[in-house]
Amino acid sequence: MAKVRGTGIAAVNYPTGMNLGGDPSQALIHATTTGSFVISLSSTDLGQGLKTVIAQIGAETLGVPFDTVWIDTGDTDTGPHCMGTFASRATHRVGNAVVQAAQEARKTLMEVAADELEANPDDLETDGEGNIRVKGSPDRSVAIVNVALAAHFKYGKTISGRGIYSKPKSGVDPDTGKMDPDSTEAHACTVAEVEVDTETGMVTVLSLKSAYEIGRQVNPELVRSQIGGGSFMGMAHALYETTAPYYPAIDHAPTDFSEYLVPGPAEAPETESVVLEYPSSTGPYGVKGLGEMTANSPIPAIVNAINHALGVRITDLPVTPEKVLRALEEKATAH
Amino acid sequence: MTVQDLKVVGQSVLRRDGLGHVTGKTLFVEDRSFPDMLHLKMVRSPLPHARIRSMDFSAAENVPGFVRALTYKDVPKNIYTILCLIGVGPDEEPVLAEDKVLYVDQPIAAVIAETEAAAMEAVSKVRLDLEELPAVLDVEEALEPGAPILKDWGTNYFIYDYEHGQSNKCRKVRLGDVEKGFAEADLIVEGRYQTSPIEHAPSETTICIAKPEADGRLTVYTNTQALYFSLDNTALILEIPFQKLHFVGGTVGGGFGGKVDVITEPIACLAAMKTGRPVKYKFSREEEMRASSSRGAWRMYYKDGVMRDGRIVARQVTSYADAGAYNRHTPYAVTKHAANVAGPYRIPNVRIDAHCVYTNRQPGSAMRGFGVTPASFALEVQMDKIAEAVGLDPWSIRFINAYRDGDMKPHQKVVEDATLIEVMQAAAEMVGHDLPAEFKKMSSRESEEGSDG
Amino acid sequence: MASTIVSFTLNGREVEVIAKPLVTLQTVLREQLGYTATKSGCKKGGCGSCTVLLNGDPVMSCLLPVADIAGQEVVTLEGITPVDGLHPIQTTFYEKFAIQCGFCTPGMILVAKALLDRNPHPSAEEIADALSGNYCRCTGYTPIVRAVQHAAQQMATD
Amino acid sequence: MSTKEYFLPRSAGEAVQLLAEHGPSLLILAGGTIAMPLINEGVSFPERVMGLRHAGLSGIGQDGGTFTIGACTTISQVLAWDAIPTLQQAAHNVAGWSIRNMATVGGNLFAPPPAGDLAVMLLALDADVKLANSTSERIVPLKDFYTGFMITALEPGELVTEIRVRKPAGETVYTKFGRKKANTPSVVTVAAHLMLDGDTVKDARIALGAVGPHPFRSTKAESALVGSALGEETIARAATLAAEECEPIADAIASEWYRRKMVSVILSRALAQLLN
Repeated sequence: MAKVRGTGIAAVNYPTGMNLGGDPSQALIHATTTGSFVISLSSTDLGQGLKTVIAQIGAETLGVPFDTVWIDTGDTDTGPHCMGTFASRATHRVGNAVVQAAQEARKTLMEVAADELEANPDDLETDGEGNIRVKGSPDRSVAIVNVALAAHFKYGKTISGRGIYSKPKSGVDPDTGKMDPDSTEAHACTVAEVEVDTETGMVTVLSLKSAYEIGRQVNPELVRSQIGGGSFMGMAHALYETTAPYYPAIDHAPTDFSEYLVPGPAEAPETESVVLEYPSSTGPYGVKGLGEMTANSPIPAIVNAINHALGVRITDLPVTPEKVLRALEEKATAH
Repeated sequence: MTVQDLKVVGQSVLRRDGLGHVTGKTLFVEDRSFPDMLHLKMVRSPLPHARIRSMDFSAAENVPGFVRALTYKDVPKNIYTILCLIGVGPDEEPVLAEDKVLYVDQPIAAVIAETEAAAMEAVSKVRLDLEELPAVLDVEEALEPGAPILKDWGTNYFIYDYEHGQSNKCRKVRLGDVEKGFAEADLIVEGRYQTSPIEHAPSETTICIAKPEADGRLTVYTNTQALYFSLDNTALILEIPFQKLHFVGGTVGGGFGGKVDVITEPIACLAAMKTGRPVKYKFSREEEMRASSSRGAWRMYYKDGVMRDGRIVARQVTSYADAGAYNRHTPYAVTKHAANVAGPYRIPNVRIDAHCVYTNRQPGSAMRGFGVTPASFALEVQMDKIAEAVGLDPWSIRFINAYRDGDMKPHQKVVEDATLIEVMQAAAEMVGHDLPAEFKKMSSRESEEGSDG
Repeated sequence: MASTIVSFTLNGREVEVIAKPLVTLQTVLREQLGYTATKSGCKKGGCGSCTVLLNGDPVMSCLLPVADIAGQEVVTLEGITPVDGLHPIQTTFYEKFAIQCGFCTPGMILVAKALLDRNPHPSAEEIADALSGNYCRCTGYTPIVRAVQHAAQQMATD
Repeated sequence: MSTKEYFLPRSAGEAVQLLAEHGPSLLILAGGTIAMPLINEGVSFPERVMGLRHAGLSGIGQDGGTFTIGACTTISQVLAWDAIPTLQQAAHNVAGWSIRNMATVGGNLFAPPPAGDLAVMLLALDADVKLANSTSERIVPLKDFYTGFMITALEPGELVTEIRVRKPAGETVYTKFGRKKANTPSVVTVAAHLMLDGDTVKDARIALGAVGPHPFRSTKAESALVGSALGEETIARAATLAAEECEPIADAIASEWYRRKMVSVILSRALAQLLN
């Protein structure tokens, strides 16, 4: 039984958003008289955690506790337009719209609080715990719920805000391809270590170690969730997945999970990652897009590791055991 | 604002939807049910390329619970293309097949019945008379003279730049003079790379429920990734005012790009309008795997001019995206691919020709990494090949060529927010790879040659 | 169409349903009784999103004619959720971010419960083996395996 | 559900009576893991179905020196029964946990390749199958039970009621080789039973799965082993002959070419475990 090991690296960039057709998203915020804020959207949470990170961004900008911000999304009658959740755009675009809306709402919030506290709005600050206070005089403070009540019943003001993120639509020059399609670039570098059984062609991914740079992490655990799921998907793409096992032929197209091969929990490699933060100039709090990129560096890193282990150069995905054996046979006949 | 000032951003607060998920109380589309709900199932093509001679519904109509069938004649604007919303044309995909089918499992006719089982049984009893036509499955064979032509406009490729009065057979990106670069290069390194079509395989399959309301509108519960995109396309296909539609969603059991197509909503809405009852249209797992769009396959040819010290001075990439039978999002993916396929490297001379090619397979579409995932795979395996050709290690070849802020990308956008060097430095440190001093001190903020350190 | 009346124990309570011939437990739970934590991901026994516990054993409710389980005990995710708060496995899935889209979560938690009921201190390998019939596209499984390990520790100390 | 009647017989006798009454159009469910997907997916629309969960066909007993495994014994029940460790191992390799709690030993005999791995071990154990109709019973060696792709020796009106297996007298080994570590479709499944006298192989049963229309015994590999000393050369010869003899399926998991290669590699590795 012959087992050989190899190491491979890959470094990638990934663009955030795609504005060749225009790529806007809107957000509306209003304060209720219960002390909470509602962010209205028509954006979609695919499981990546949009409903969570958008509430974080809204709470941060408003200066209020996270658990007083509600996300009302997924309804075209109540939520303003969003292009959708794709192109690693949602946190960046929707987040920007929310920051803008929250700034507008915060301005009224502070003005009403200033009237209540008989102070200048510029001298006020939020404490992040549901109160507004005069800077340097913590005893001069008012609860945000009371500000909301006063705005409605006493001053006749809405505490609300509107936000939109819209990068001007870019065209593509037909002759040179000159274009400005995206808003920033995130980056990743993965080092993969594999073990290959040279008799069966089976590849085991021993470890995936990666460094990611994504601007700013809004929620580090959700970032880790994307990295873990995405790098696993990258491994699955590299070694297992295909709807056309004999591509370009269409024979034996899988119909279910007994035929469409995806690795399971027993295949999960040791995964380690570090996240660097170099805030972007365009994202809310410096955010860059993350979701899609996480699958991209593991794929070539794994393929490079296999090629390193075997001294071959496989260039077709997925790298099935059969392709490994055929590459080894080709190498043997070439020598 | 510095990190220290942030109170909520940067905190790992628990998921907003977490309690719903762990108790099973999160409401997914199929967890809603309505009295009187009908079920829609699709009659699909068994062949990759065929002319439809006739369809016979007589046996299907006798299945208890059968309500009615829908064919292309029932669809107001049957031929569409999803990216018409952002100016991509022409319309080319039928909601329901008209005179021919271009891929296995292409929808031909919808059957509406009282139960899912009755709908499935009725589907099994629809008799199709098909004349099989030669199929083309390989992207390069599809571009050869004599290949069966799939599109009415006479080519097997998407025509770019018609809006500029041009008809280009590929998306072109040009920087510098690639031939001059090849001539100056010490050696040429070439490579061919192929990826495979891949299924998004979300846990929850594509689904919608269209429900007629008292005020004449339709409420559509859907797991689309893009509510307005789906709403707008549905209204255009049905030729009804946009405001007649109310889309509700936002909670999706996994998307990965597979739920950006507008595939179930138009026909479910049509069925609801024709019957006046709520209609559910849910993909079976087999439909999700074989009929819904996939991550398209890509073939990429690299030709690089390289100096002995490892610098890449010219890069030419010819790419073929296997769009399958219809556009879906592939023409756009090709453009994104063309902008990124040269990679995060400073290369003065670049020529990219990226083709969107039609074949007789299920359409490719958007998937996590949209056009860039195949590019990253090909170019990073090619980088190792170059490293070997010039006798450098895989780290060195990447540091030597890494782009930095201020560099010009092939699509003539100035690089900003670059951190390729930094992630490589961090990864090297993680695995205990001791980089040479010159790479350790490199920075993406220093774009001038030799100015770092 | 000879429908029959089938009674069984659901989450500790007797229920009685009118069952069409061959109708599955999944369909009865979701469409007749409104217990929608039991999901429908493939109807072929391939994804595990429809997992329920039958007499304590995990089974695929999509493949199980409800008539077969007359008089037996069925537990769904609703049945292990306390009135006030969460089951320790639910808590660790929530707090350890072992969830993304949430569609596979009910099945995963029920299999984890069946495992910990039999083996209170499983190794990571044993957890992976137990979960291998349950499909997740989002997480890469590692957070789920870790959450089950944490739950085991939690339940041992409680 | 287009099914008009669903029968749940309370005994094997009742089951074969129903079978006699309704004929071959009566669809039989044991664990339901093969037929229910086809019904759910709209591939099969059976009017009459018989479920065997309550037909008293489940459980493991002993009849003299023979173990009797009821046809509706679940794979999990086999896994919990420790008389034949390699059979336990084979049971553990079937699908995932929930499916093992439903799928049955009898049903597994009807699973088309690449499924049906348990039977590969049963073949190596020289198991017999008990068949019953409404008037009589007969016992057929498992190796004669399979007659073609999805075809068996079962006559109309007959039901598999029991699998009969003896405790192996010699050494046994089992390997299911798939592309995943757990819940994997088989690339090739190998089971062997060898009687050794010192180094010399006195008797050999080599069974293969996923590389033919049904699980089968490789008589060529067996001939190569019997009478020879079990060593690397003998193993290599047997493995080569098994690879020649098999007729692998091609599917989404593996090609015919790859499966044939793996017959040789996996059989060699399996038999090598019996060295010393």
